[in-house]
Amino acid sequence: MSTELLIALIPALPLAGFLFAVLAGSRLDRVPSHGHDDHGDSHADDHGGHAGHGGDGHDSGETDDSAFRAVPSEEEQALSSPHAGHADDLANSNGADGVIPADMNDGLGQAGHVVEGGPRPSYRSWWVPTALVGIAWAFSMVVFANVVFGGHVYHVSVYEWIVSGDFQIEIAFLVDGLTAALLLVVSTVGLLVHVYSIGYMDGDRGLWRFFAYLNLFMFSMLLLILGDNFLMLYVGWEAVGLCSYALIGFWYKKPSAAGAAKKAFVVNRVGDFGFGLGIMMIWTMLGTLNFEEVFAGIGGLDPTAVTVIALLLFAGAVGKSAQFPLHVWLPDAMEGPTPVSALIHAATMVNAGVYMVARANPIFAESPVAMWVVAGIGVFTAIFAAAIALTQNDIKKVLAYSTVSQLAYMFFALGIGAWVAAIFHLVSHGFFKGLLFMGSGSIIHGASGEQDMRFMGGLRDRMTWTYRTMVVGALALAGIPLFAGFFSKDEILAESFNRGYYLFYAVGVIVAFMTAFYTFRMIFMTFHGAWRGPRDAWHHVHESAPTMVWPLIILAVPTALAGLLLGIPPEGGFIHTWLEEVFHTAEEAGAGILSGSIAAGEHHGFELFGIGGLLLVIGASVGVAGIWLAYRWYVLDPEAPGRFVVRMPFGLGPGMYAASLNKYYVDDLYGLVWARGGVLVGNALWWFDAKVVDGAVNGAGWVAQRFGGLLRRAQTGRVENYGLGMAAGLALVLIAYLVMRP
Amino acid sequence: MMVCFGTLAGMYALLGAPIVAAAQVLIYLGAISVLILFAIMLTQAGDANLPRPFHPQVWVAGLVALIIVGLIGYAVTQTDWHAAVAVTAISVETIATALFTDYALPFEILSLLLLVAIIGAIYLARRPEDDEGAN
Amino acid sequence: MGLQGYLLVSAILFGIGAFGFMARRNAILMLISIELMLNAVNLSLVAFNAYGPPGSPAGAIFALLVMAVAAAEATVGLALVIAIIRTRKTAEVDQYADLKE
Amino acid sequence: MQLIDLAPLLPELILVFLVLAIITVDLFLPRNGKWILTALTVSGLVLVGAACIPVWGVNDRIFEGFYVVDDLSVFFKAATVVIGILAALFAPSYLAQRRMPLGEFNTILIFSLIGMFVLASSADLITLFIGLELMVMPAYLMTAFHKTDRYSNEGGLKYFLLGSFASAILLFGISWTYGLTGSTRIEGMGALAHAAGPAGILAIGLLTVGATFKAAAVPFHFWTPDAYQGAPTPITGFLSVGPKLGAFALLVRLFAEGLGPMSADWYAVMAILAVATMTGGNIVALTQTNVKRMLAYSSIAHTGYILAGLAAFAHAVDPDIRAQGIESILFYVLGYGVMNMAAFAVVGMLQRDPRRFGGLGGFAGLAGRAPWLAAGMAILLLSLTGIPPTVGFFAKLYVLIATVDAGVAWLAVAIALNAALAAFYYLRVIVYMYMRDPEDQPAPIDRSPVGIAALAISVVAVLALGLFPEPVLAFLQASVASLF
Amino acid sequence: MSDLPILSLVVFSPLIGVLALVLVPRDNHRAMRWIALLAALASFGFSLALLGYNTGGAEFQYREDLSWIPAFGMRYTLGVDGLSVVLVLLTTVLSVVSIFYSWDPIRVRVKEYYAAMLLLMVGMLGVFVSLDLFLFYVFWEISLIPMYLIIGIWGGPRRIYATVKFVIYTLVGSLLMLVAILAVAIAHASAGHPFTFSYETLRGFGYADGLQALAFVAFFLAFAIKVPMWPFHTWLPDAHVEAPTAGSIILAGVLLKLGGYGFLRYSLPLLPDAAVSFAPIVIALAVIAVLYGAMVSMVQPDLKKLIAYSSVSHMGFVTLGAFVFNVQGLQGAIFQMISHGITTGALFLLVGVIYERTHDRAIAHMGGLNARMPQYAAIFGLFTFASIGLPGLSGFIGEFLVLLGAFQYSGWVAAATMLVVIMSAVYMLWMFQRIFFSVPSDWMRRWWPSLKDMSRNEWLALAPLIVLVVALGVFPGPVLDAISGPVDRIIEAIESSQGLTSFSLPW
Repeated sequence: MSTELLIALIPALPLAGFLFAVLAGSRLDRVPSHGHDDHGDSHADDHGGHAGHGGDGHDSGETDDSAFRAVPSEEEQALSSPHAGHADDLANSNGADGVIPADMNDGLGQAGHVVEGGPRPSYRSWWVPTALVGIAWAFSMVVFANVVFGGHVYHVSVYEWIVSGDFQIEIAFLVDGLTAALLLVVSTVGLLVHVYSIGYMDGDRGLWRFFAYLNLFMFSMLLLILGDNFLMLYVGWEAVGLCSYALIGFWYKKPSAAGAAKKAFVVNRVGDFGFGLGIMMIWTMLGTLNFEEVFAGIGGLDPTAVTVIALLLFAGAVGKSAQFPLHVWLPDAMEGPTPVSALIHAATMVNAGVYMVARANPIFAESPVAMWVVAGIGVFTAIFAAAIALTQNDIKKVLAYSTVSQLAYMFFALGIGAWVAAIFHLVSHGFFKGLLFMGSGSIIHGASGEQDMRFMGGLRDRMTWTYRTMVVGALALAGIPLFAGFFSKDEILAESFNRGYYLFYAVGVIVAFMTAFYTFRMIFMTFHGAWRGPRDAWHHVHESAPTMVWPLIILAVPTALAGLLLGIPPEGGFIHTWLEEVFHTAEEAGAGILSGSIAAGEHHGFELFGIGGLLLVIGASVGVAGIWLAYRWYVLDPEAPGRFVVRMPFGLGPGMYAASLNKYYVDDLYGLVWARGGVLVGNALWWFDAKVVDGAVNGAGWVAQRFGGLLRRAQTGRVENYGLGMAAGLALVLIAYLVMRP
Repeated sequence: MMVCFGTLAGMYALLGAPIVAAAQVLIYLGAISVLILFAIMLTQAGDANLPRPFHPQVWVAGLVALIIVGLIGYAVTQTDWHAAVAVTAISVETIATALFTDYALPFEILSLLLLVAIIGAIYLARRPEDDEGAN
Repeated sequence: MGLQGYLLVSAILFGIGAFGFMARRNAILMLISIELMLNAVNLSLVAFNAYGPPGSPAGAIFALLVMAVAAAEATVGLALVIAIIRTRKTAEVDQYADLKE
Repeated sequence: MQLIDLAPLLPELILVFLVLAIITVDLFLPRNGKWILTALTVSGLVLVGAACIPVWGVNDRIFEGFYVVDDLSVFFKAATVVIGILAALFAPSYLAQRRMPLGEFNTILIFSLIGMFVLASSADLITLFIGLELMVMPAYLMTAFHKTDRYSNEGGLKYFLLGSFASAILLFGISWTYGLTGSTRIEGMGALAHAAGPAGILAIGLLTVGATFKAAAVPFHFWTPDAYQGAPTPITGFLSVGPKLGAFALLVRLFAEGLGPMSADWYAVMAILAVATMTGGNIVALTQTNVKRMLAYSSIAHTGYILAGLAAFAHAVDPDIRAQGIESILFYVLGYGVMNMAAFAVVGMLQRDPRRFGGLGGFAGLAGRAPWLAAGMAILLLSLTGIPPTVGFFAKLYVLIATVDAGVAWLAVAIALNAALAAFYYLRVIVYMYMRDPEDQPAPIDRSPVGIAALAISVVAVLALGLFPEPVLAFLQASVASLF
Repeated sequence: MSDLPILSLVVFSPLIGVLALVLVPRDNHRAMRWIALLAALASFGFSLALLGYNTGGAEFQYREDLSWIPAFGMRYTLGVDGLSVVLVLLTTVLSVVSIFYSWDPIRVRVKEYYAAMLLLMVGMLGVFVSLDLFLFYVFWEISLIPMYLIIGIWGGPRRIYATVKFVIYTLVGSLLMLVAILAVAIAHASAGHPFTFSYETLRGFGYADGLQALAFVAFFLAFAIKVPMWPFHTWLPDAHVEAPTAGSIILAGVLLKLGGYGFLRYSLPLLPDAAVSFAPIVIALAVIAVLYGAMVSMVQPDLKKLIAYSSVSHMGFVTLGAFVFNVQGLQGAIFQMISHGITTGALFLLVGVIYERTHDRAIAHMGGLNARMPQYAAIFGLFTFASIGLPGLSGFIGEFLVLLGAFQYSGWVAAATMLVVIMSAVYMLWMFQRIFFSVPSDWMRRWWPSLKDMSRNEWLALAPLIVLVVALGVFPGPVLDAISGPVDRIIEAIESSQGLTSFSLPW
């Protein structure tokens, strides 16, 4: 089989899996059915089976129809006790009293819990989709090898998609080093998440649905990274958004999940607004959307136009990669099942923004302004999100803000022209963040659905493998030497230093410290200490199924080793050789613009005992310091954080803590301005429509009627009046004739 | 009314149309006036209290009528009629000849008009209960 | 008193007829007003004929025919009045206002 | 005077004999044999129609120029015959149920038709006037035909009084015309243009008022709703059409033929009258809840559309376009005649109780009670609205073409807007028929076979003429050509 | 086969169905349904022959030409180009779907109902294939009355208000258009040509500027009301809310397209100078329509009303695309018409599905339906996303092309219009969330036991739309090919025009 065919098959296989799951999935899953007639009895079972589980379910169970709820009330969510949520959560069940047959337990908000006492369900729908993704992974590896080791660049043309005058778009694939790097992450993490989900989603009636979405996501994501032109990128971009929507809202009975899904999609659309315009502008100015042709022609454009294009494209990236100010959707997206968080919201989809900017590097490189914006947004978001992550109690939210922060790191790298470093970090982050999310899923699963770290603790003893792999991931994230994250992050920091962005460098270092701190805060709060949750829940705590643990172990390997394999020596590692071609022109073009120091001809190659080495040491030590602080505060002296907050100068502590806990109120602001404002404007326009626009229409009729009524009054029924009227008419006509006489 | 019709007859005679004058006397003074008097008597038999003769709109009516007369009068006076100075008398003979030769058709049609007027008047004026017998 | 004089008389007659039509309440008097207007026409016709080109009796004959038409009108009108009086018991037109808006 | 001279008069002569025959036969018929009168009338009228055929193309002036038998007159006559036949078919059942004599009705009807014939063929103002009187006098009588009914009486008297008033005005205009031109010939009227002074223009004014009164133009329309509502319903159908046809024959003869050369003088007034008429009729019709009265107002509106055709004639210079104006009038009158008579007939079929004058409620749920009748009525209403493919649409189209072609597009726009306005009240009847439930005690429906058959013929004609007007158009254009 | 009058067969086979319906006894509903369906299917079958349309030629194909009313040069001229072909196919497909779907919901006055549906088909198809302006107008009006009856008889509680408004509103526009048609034909004739309403003859004629401006306004009004364009759209929500399901499908799916078709077939090629000069104002209105429709959609409490306002928004794209005068805009406009027909038709059908079960459409009453009707939810979701314009589904192609076209006209216009990308996601997803997600509302629970997922018939009715919405999204090629010829012709006409030269408009 030729490699071209393999490339074409890579996205096709998950698509086939999707179709298979949609068409046959529901028939393959045998779930004990509760007939409509006996719903009363079975309902009691159902209720009992669910009591005590449930996700965060902080949102009250009532359906919110009357008020716009684009943004679930975060404040409420944060402040309410998780245990209150437990009671509310099963509003599903409460609401079902006697009326709703309990014949479906999908969408209830938490997976992994089978109706007790009923016949054991059997699921077979995961088989084919997972196998197909497996094959696709194998193909990807072949392609990857061909590209990385064989140095090939593949163009695969499938068919002409849209031909409208000069606007001609082909469905075509491009595989170069950059794509290959993403292919590696996407297909590997994708496959592992599939396997992981078999265990994680076991017992959920919507299993086939879940796998259908996952496969569709794989298809879309592969399309996104394989596409040969901007429009295909956009197509994949939107399609992953759809899948993200479907998967975040997978447990649709939770209003919070449904709201989060919509929020994710809508916020992404805000970014797409810019992205789409950017694409149109590219085509309007260059007449093509093909990557190579665009990059070849971009230099000939007016610099302002290039800047506008770049900024518009970047708007899309900001949305997709959850950068400030469009970061608000990602933490909420944690309402989805954890494998989804691992796959989409950590390892793959959110990287699309980084990928896109990297892919469009010749455009960005032409525009210093755009580069500054990218870097600025990146640096700001990095510290902003990290600061929020410090105080979050929900384990998944910690990871979500961490993801935002790490993605921001990548943008920061892109913005300063450190393309390779950004992609390097993308790859390593894909692995370790996937691992961390899957691990957190394992924790949640083991802890009967608990997500609040304040009610965890001591899991180390009962979930050994989860603990071990999580620590590996955490070390990587914290940037401890030898783990993947260390190399990629330090490369970014080193590049920023080398290129003279000292302020950025300083911020990066602080963020690295914060990252290490909150990562290990998470580890210590969950695995160490004593169990702080409900006593009976402790009895349920157990190590997860092998299908869940094995992907963790497998992922731990690249997490531990990828940095060594790809990143040594720093700035000259293996990954540089793949990506050199892709970024070659940008390096050239960008050199003069971006960095005075490089333009001055200074060499900043890596020297172990020079500046480079120093930077390495600094990077490593802030990581260690962060871990140490976390250890001190959360293991040795749990009262310390509280004291610290109180002792902050000027009494800022509690305020800052509250602001961080509440994500600096950005969500609330958006909820107020956009959601409420939108409804307000909508209602105002509707009023205008009904009263003014339609009022004019009905008013015309009314006037005619009124006028008719007036004339009608002349019809008195009296001959003498009629005679008078006629005579008057006669007089008028005669006058008219005399007046108009020629 | 009678006076008015009579005066008109005189004017027709002055204008050299004696036959018209004669017809005026015959038709208006004779037939129509009698008919109308008859009708008035017939209709007002039971009406003891004499109602107001005019409508409240009489002033407006007067104004409109004045305007019309004014307009017509204006036209009459402002127009050069190319009129002969003297009155051409028309003999009865001329009229008779014309009426039965050139004007035969209008004359015939007029007879139809009178016929339908009579038929209709009979139908309408007949008491409803008589219709049963007539049919 | 030339042609214009006759015509003025005719016009005034016409106006009186029109005024009567508009102002009288009795159906029969309205009918008479119409007859008056027709007479005005006749007067103008005969006057035109008299002062017009000699030899043509058209106006006079027309006047004669109009008289006949007037007679027919009177017949029909009176019949109508009689018919309506049967159902309404009055000849006053302002009482006939069942048909109106 | 030779007998041979009477050949072009064949249709008129047959009519006269027909009327005599009816009077005579009526005397000898038993009460249950009155249907023979209808049969006699209809067959006689068919004969008259047939007699029109040899007269086609004669184009002769007879009776010393008093009478013209041109193709235009033949067209009017043919249309008159059609209307007469429909009237004779629609009325009997209605009249019989209310104990009105069929003999007198048919007699008076035919007299009126004779009047219209004369009007159509007049070449002289004298004939014209007498023909007009012969047409409207029976119309007064017919309005009051239901003599025991107070509404019928009242309508008749009002019609008569106002009609006579207008006749006097018209006659005054005629007399001045005579005075100014020295002749009573219609073709000589153009000489009015040479009148030195305002008298000429005033004569035209008087003629305008007298003639437009007969056509029920605003503001001379006051008689229309009352007379139409008062008259027995099938007769209203005839009244709304027959005298209107006559009135337009009058207008065509007077204004197109007689005053055609000085059309610039009267164009503006005619156009204003047209717009006032269509708008006034429509907006008052909007407020009506009584179908009969609504149709009365709508007939005023239609008069406005037809007057627009006359205005188009007046405004145009090119003879072809002028002809188009007249053609549009003729087509409209014919098409309107068929559809409006049939519509009134349906109203008549619905109300047995004379006190309930075709209120909208009577139409409620008709589609369920009598689907075919409702469907027929719906088509008629659509035709009145001017929705294709009906004759009403094509008629309106013709007027629009004439106006646009004549360069008075603003008039066309006024027509278009008015037609949309009119849709509101026409469609309201359809709403009642199709979208409302019947009343508790709906009026019984008169299903006399003669009436139904006539209705069916009308509906088919409405559709057929709408889809394939070509044969009539050819006829029409030829007949108008005789005018120029 | 070439001698077969395909277009006449397509247009008039429903009419044969009407005649057959007349003969069926009043209570034999089954037979009526079959007759109606077969007649529609026959028309659809004949329309499939149009797939043989030669996309290479921009000229009209499958022509039929008969003399009709020679006195005014009116002819029975039929013919199709690619634009017509795609719309004819859309019409026949949607008609079959809606007639099929009416099987269960329509139980009263079945005969009249199907007769009206079939007549409606005749009118709509006739509009798309007429090449004679007069014939076009006749069909245009014919399509009005059946819809009037369908809404008025089988509609909701305020049906009469809605249907009267619909008809009067439409008539105002169309009658003015009739005047414009006459004006155009007469202007052509008075230049010494024979009197004709033939589209092909009138198309290339250079009309005087004043006439063009006035005629353009008249045409525009008729089409803008039909499309409907802001601010002439207020009949649409009312009509949709009250119409029966099948009526809504046709109304949204096809009737609105008559307006768009009118712009492309008549406004632009016939009156290019005026079109060029008026374009800015039309574009401004279109942008307002797009945004305004979306904003108002957002707050609608009634499902159908929401979709109706979203139609205003989506059809704004059509107008926008038509008046930016470039290939992408025009093709996008046409594609958007097709796509909107399928998507919105399907959405209305889906609303009908739930309405049949609960007799309610208030969004506030719903909730949690996904648990009870997962298939329904899935299909609803599919069309929701198609409506949002998700790539891979048909909605994307049209919107993107229009935006692309608009961008070439002005980046600001495109940017303003593009805002709807966000808004449509907000209102559609919010609606979707409120209907399907969360737990069932109290109100919904009342119906819960009787709620059944989609029936076989409902699936069958939707199946073609599902296939089309995906197929057109993935393989838009055939449609784009078919419309490229006509679009090029329009562009040619526009490009050779200088706009109105004798006077300038205030913008």
